[in-house]
Amino acid sequence: MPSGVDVKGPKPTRADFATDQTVRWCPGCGDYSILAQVQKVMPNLGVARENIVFVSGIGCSSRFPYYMNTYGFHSIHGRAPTIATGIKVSRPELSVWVVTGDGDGLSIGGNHLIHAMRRNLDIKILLFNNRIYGLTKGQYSPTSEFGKKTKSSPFGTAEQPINPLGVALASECTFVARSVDIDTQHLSSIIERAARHRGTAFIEIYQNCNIFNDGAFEDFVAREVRTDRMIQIEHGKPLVFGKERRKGIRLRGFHPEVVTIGESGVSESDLLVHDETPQEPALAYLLSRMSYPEYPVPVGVFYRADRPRYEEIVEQQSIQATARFGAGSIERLLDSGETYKVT
Amino acid sequence: MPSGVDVKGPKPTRADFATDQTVRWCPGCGDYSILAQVQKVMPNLGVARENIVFVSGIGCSSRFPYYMNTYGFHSIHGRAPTIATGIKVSRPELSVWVVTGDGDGLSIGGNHLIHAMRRNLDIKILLFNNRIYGLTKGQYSPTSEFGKKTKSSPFGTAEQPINPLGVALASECTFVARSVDIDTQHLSSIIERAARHRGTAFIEIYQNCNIFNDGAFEDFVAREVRTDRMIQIEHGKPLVFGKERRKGIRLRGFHPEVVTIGESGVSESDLLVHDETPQEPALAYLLSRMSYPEYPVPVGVFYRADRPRYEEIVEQQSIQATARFGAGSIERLLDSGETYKVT
Amino acid sequence: MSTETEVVPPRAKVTEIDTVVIRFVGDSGDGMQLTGTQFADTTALVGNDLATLPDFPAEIRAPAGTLAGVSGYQISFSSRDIKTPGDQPDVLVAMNPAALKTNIGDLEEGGILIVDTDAFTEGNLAKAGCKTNPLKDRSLTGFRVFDIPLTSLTLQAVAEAGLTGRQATRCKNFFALGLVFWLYERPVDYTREWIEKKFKDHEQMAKANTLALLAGYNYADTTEVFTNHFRVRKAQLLPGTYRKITGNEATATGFITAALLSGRPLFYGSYPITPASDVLHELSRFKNYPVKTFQAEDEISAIGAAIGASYGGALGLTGTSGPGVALKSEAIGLAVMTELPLVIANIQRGGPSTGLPTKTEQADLFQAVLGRNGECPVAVVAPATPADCFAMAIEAFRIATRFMTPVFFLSDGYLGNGAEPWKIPPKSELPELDVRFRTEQEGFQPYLRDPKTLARPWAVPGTPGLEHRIGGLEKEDVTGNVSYDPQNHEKMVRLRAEKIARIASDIPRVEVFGKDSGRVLVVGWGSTYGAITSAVEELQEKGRPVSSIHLRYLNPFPANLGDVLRRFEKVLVPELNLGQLSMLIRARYLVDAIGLNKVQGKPFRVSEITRAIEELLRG
Amino acid sequence: MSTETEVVPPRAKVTEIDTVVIRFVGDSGDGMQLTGTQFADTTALVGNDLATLPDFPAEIRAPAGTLAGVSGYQISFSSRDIKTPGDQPDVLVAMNPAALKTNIGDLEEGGILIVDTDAFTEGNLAKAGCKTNPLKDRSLTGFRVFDIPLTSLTLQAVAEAGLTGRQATRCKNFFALGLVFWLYERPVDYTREWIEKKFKDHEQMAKANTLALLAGYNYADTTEVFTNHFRVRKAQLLPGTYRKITGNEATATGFITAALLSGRPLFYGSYPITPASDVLHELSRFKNYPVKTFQAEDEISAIGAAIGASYGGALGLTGTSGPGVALKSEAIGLAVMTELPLVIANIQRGGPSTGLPTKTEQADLFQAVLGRNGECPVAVVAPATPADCFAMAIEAFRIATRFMTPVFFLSDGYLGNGAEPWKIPPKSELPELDVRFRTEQEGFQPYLRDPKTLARPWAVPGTPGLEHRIGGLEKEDVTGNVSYDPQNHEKMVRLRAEKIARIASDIPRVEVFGKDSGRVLVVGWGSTYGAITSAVEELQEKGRPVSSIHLRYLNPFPANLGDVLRRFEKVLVPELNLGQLSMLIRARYLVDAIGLNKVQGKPFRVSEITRAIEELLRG
Ligand SMILES: Cc1ncc(C[n+]2csc(CCOP(=O)(O)OP(=O)(O)O)c2C)c(N)n1
Ligand SMILES: Cc1ncc(C[n+]2csc(CCOP(=O)(O)OP(=O)(O)O)c2C)c(N)n1
Ligand code: SF4
Ligand code: SF4
Ligand SMILES: [Mg+2]
Ligand SMILES: [Mg+2]
Repeated sequence: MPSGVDVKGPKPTRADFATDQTVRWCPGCGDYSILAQVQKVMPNLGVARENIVFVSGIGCSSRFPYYMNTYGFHSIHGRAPTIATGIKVSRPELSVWVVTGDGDGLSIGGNHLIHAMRRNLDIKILLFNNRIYGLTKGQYSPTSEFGKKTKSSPFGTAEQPINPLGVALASECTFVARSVDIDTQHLSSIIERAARHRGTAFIEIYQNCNIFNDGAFEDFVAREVRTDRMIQIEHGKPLVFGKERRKGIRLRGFHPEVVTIGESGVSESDLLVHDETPQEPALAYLLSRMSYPEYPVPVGVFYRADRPRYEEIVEQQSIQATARFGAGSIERLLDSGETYKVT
Repeated sequence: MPSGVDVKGPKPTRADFATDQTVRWCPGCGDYSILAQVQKVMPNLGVARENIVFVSGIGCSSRFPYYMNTYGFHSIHGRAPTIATGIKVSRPELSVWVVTGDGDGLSIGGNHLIHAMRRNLDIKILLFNNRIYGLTKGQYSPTSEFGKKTKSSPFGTAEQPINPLGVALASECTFVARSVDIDTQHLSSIIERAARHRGTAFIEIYQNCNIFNDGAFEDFVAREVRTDRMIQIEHGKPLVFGKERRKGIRLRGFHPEVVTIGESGVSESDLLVHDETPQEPALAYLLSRMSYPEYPVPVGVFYRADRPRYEEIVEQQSIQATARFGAGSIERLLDSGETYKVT
Repeated sequence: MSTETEVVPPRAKVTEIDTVVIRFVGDSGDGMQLTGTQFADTTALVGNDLATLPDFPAEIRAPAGTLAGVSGYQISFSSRDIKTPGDQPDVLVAMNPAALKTNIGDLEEGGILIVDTDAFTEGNLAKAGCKTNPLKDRSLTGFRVFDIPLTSLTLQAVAEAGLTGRQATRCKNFFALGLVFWLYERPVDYTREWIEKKFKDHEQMAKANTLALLAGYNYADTTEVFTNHFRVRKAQLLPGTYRKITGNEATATGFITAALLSGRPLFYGSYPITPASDVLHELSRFKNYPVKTFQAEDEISAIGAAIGASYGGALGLTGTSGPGVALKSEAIGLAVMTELPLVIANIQRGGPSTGLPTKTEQADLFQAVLGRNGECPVAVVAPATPADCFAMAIEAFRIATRFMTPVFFLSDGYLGNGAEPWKIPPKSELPELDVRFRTEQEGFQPYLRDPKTLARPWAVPGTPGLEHRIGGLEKEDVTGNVSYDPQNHEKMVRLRAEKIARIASDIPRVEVFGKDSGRVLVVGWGSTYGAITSAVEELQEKGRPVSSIHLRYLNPFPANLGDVLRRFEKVLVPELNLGQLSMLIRARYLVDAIGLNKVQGKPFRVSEITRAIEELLRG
Repeated sequence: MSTETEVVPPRAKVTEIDTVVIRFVGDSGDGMQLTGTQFADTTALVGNDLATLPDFPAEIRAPAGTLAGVSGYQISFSSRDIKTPGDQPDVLVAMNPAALKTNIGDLEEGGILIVDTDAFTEGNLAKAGCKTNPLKDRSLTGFRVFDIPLTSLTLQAVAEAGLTGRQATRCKNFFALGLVFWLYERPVDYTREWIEKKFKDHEQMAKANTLALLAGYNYADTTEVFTNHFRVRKAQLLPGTYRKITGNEATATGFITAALLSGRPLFYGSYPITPASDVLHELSRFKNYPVKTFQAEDEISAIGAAIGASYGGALGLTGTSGPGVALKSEAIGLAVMTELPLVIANIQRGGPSTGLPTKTEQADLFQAVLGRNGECPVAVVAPATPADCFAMAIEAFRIATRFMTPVFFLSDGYLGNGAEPWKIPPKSELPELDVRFRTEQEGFQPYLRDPKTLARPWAVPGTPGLEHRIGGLEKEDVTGNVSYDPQNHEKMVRLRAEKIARIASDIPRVEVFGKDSGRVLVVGWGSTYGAITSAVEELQEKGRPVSSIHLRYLNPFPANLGDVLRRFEKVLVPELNLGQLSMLIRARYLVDAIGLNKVQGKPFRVSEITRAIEELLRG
């Protein structure tokens, strides 16, 4: 059961999760669609609104909490995971969500993201990756393509972009997924799975910034080409894609290759079968490196594991210590140590 | 040729690289051995002392620059990669080294490390991993084992340690290696290879802190057991280890397994062959996840790639822009934009 | 490039005026910043003095038609010397109801109001929260209202370019610009050329925008909507070559000039943040100059890299706004301890915390002077006008390299985005930046000081024989080795303080604007210069016993500041904060400085200052 | 646990004295901190008043025998009420030449010097940079030197325990301790028990250390090295239960007490840093209390988590030292804007930058009061003595929760590590911490303020119907919605300032120590309390017209501070910085406060303050 579940009361509706604040993203921004999916998923979770907290940093994406009729904290640039940590550790029963951007989460806030994930706090992290700094009007971000020309890189960037999923895996994250703003069904299902995961869930969401980086993902997310250029990975199923579902991914040593079922003797049984929960996330790592145009772009849950959660261990330690030493009191506290009386 | 190479003058000796400062590490600290190896390698590189800069953060390990008779900058906690970046970008001809600890480099400084690596600046990063905070007297670090009891975790930690090599790989680092303080020969050879690599080189060095975390690596680095519990990986060679070199690593799907050559029909040709320079670092990733006691602990160069360096691209852009627009001058600068005359 | 333009003599009745203040307001998508900038550029070229005040919304593009989405650009231009963008507009061009609603309160009684009637739809009125249509409810009776269907006129005008309806609609700002060009006798040539260059790969767009511009101009010229138009003569500017420049442009230009003057390359480490990002954008274009820009992963990395670059012998520069400075404060301490030249540019914005990111404020002075752990003195300079950013940027590096110290450069959103004509100085008038590295091995000690400035030598890697180590631990006097000695610590703390104090003898004394003594002295710093000086000038003309000084050096203060302060009965310190300079002055000179404080994310109006002075004179 | 001990009546000649100052010095490996602590613990138990001053080297364990490796522990104990660890030791116990060399300068003329002659080898003399052997070169003639072969005596004594030579040698600090116990008539029982507990899993070690301790004691008792020994009678302490406590322990205890008093759990977010780490170590032990500690990845995360915890309804606390505060300053701004209760404990150390990490200083006052971007007021309190850390820690949370504001708690290395007897307050004397969450939905507004304190409601997640959003952008008055309105911004900036100002009416007025008016008023804050009060007391006893006040509240100042200041002719402000409180006082009250400033990483000596006062009285 996800944190914060409260089964009393009538089931809320999607509208219950909308606030009275005017949404202030640019018309056409991918953020709208993500907001809609989150609002749609919320009622399914059985968590009362008052037990949900959305925490964000700074960026267009980070305005998200204003539009959710839950508790919300629009904090400072890059620091949302730290605030979420404090909330979750001190109030483990709450359902805590972090909304961040590629700049907020991977540039200034990269370190907090990493450490929050390795602690496996039961928080849900939605990273809106538009491969640009939206709010500050169009500088490159750590996920911008190499050589990209932006306001701050008129001659092209000189940096290798970072792969958010790779970072999540290196951070021992226990739920690592990717989806796309406009694939609403896929997105909502992944969000819901993340919500139900117990531990840190990380979702990279490709999000179009139609003002400063329009069409960043168009090459493969456009409706016409999507089925041929993206692949939905599913636990226990072979990696099949394509309009007629005749294409697939086969492994050659460590090297994935695109094959066509029925050609050169390839059958479905030759294909790589996705496993979300292997002992080590090597497969997830490999999938995370696949990119267009060499490969179809994978979306779905790359990796998932069950590991004790930070806040839970901390709680257990308190319970055990209390059982062992008895509950503390002011008198005990003040009189601890070597005391002596003066009369 | 490594940066800063200057072939004039007589070849310096190891002693030329020692300063007059008393080394102030605890007697028996692993840092001594690393210092000795670095001082030993330096003369081989053909780089004049004045063209070398050691930059560090804060920690026991970060005192390193004081003991190198080169230029040195003992900066602030976690920020060495940023200072090194400024030096390297503005002075690409210098040989720039970063010395950091597991706290300095992976806790407070984790983000800078990541971004420096993905930029592939031609800097060499030595991370002294003693799995503890030495200088502040014994708190746990991001590499401390789960459940470890320290001054700040009297009931045991609640966090999954982070794998430095995993972080380096996720950061698209172009040279990822590991060695051990007391294996002086291996260490010096890896340091030298790092020095000769063109691009960011990252070496995790297991280092014993005999005061606050004595014997952290003893289980597998102790001289008696080392050959059985560690494995030196070498490019193009099968993964063999053990006193009689009869053990090896074989792959089962994505799962490495320890096998004995000659038993159950296993021959050397069944073993995994190390490749430092594959297209994608999936093998390196897999090796980086192997740990004692399930596996022998790998040391050596895990991954290596050749990619343009940040400072080099920046230089190129300047050269190209100058070729295209002509060199700037004060007059041109001030008169750029729309000017008009008032008489 | 220099352009010579000629005003087409128009036919309608002409009224001469000295000074006009126009404000363009519309949706963020309406191109108001562009319209304002074009108007300003042309106005500069025709030879007026001018000052501008862009006003950005906090959102990139808040939903069309909402109050939050209103973007504005105010320009004041004149045949006389002017120092502010004007207290209140004489002319308001409002592209929709939201823009009208949020700005009408500022328009002068009897001012000209130009509105796009097409935008006053029920939907837009609702989005702006208007219960009734202001064009019809008689609420605008105090103004000269020109209600023009700008959108439909534009659509007609650009029809032949064959754009989509949406694209065509977006040309309406050029139509409005054409109108206003006619109204103030400005030529359209410069903007035409600009359009052609800008849209050289979008022929249709170029054509449509040009059509709209001309249509606007001709509409005004041929219809009888406007019965007269206005002439603002050329200003009596000092002879020379001029350029309209914003503060952020001047800042970037100044820093590059410092590099060229000193022969040391500029290294700019920065992380984007409003309103400082434009400095990064600007500097990153100058690749054919000795300039390298580094967009860091955060502000700490940005300053760390700048310190590294300084250490390597470059002019290390880092730029940001207040929250970024907060993050840099630990590293500034490192630069203080290692005594490296470093400039920290803070383009201040409204605080605290994220505050009002797109608005101006002067509330980071304490942070600059006192905001670090330990005794951690740095020099602080602040430009007074957009063009002054150029001079003070150079000055910042002059001090940094001469004294081997970090220097704060305190600009703000108003200076950074505001523009004015800048008289380009001939190279011969630029200061000298005599920067030398130590190379002699003989007698080298990393912390051996210049007896006059107390600067330590700049000994950069690559210099044989000068290998040495520096860092953030306390340094031993002269040798620079780590030292925990108590007496040495006290000595070094005092030496670092003394070094900064000595800068006072290397900077100009403050000059009093007006009489040398009297009833009231107004003391300003930074971007309030224009408003303060205009106010004081106005009152001086009326014979009031008021003078002013403007501090461009905040730490140390100019050597004669105390003397000057004591020659006046009362001291008034107008600041866009709750009294930060006031406090520093009170503490230092025990003078009862009185604050005039405004914290609204907006610059002072001249009238606010005159009123306060009058009150003090009365009281 | 409470221990009753009895002094064994010794036979040698006894001299009665009031106050003794002993300093133990040796290598970092020699266990000097332990020796000192044991001596202090026993001294507390026998009923003396005491004050201690540990002095750590910067290195963990610098090479044995070097000057850099010297570690010291000074303790002053008395039959009277004492407030400082003493200006100069009467007794110096030096375990090696390096320790002797770095400390002999402080020993009183005619003081007792105990040295381990075995450590004065040529090697050690060389490491200490001694050209000649001080034991032989007559440089120690002014002192009563007891040169004892401590090492060899220890080795003999512990032989039967069967340790290795190296292990055995390490027992010599207990031998020395035994000696000094005898010299000052202290019982060995407490330390014996301690050894047994500490080494309960190392029987050999327990035995050896006990043997060494007793051997030292007996050596003094039976040989005739010491012809007499000294008696320091019990101090006339107020009746009650006491505990020897260090400042950092008292700090931790105070914060936990605040949690228990308020019924809200304590959340401590911190990143290790000297000298604050002990607060983390201490708090992390109290798992059976409502206390959670979080060792964060850096200081920013530490404060972020503390803010999150506050938001969630816990007592959010973050602790660090100056460089860490620098990193936290952006987030402190967020807490100011979101008006959450938060305590930031700064255990100050020598700066700037990394500075002198193991030394004490008071140079972060500016940083606490003024060191942020924007107008960003917070409350600031500072404990005056190690035990006072307890009271002020509670006070910090009382203010934070009552006014919904961040509060700085400014301790320092000297307070944190120093110890004194603490009279444990009965529960009934503890303040009330009446902390309430908002739960009523009716009329709830996130920024609707308490009319008296101006605090906004604390409405925590989990409360149905109070869902709301907060953040770092400027808030609309009452609703807390984002607002860019100029007037609202000014209003909020002033409201936040006013809220902090109002704390003045909720804290005690300053009390003057001595006459209410006069020639000189000495104004102190923080850890200088002991030295200042001792100095003023001394001079008052001599009839000098001097009084003092000690500020435990630095922002806002107590309401009557201005009045008090103005009743004295001169104001002297001793501080371990270059004059930070001075400046704040000068600016606020326009009083010509004169600084007495020491920046040596060490506390004031009483004599330094008396001298300065005498001078002022003369001048
Ligand atoms: C300390 C600090 N530095 C910089 C900024 C300016 N800033 C705000 S959002 C942002 C980046 C936004 O990019 P991203 O996280 O990708 O979010 P997006 O707007 O694209 O959704 C920056 C640099 C800030 N608010 N605070
Ligand atoms: C901003 C800041 N925070 C904290 C510290 C305290 N500090 C110094 S070194 C260190 C950690 C050292 O650990 P590591 O990097 O592993 O180095 P080691 O001493 O183990 O070699 C810490 C927390 C500091 N100096 N500065
Ligand atoms: S700038 Fe981009 S990311 Fe931001 S709201 Fe607009 S479209 Fe969305
Ligand atoms: S504390 Fe540990 S890491 Fe530091 S110098 Fe001593 S042994 Fe080495
Ligand atoms: Mg983005
Ligand atoms: Mg370490």
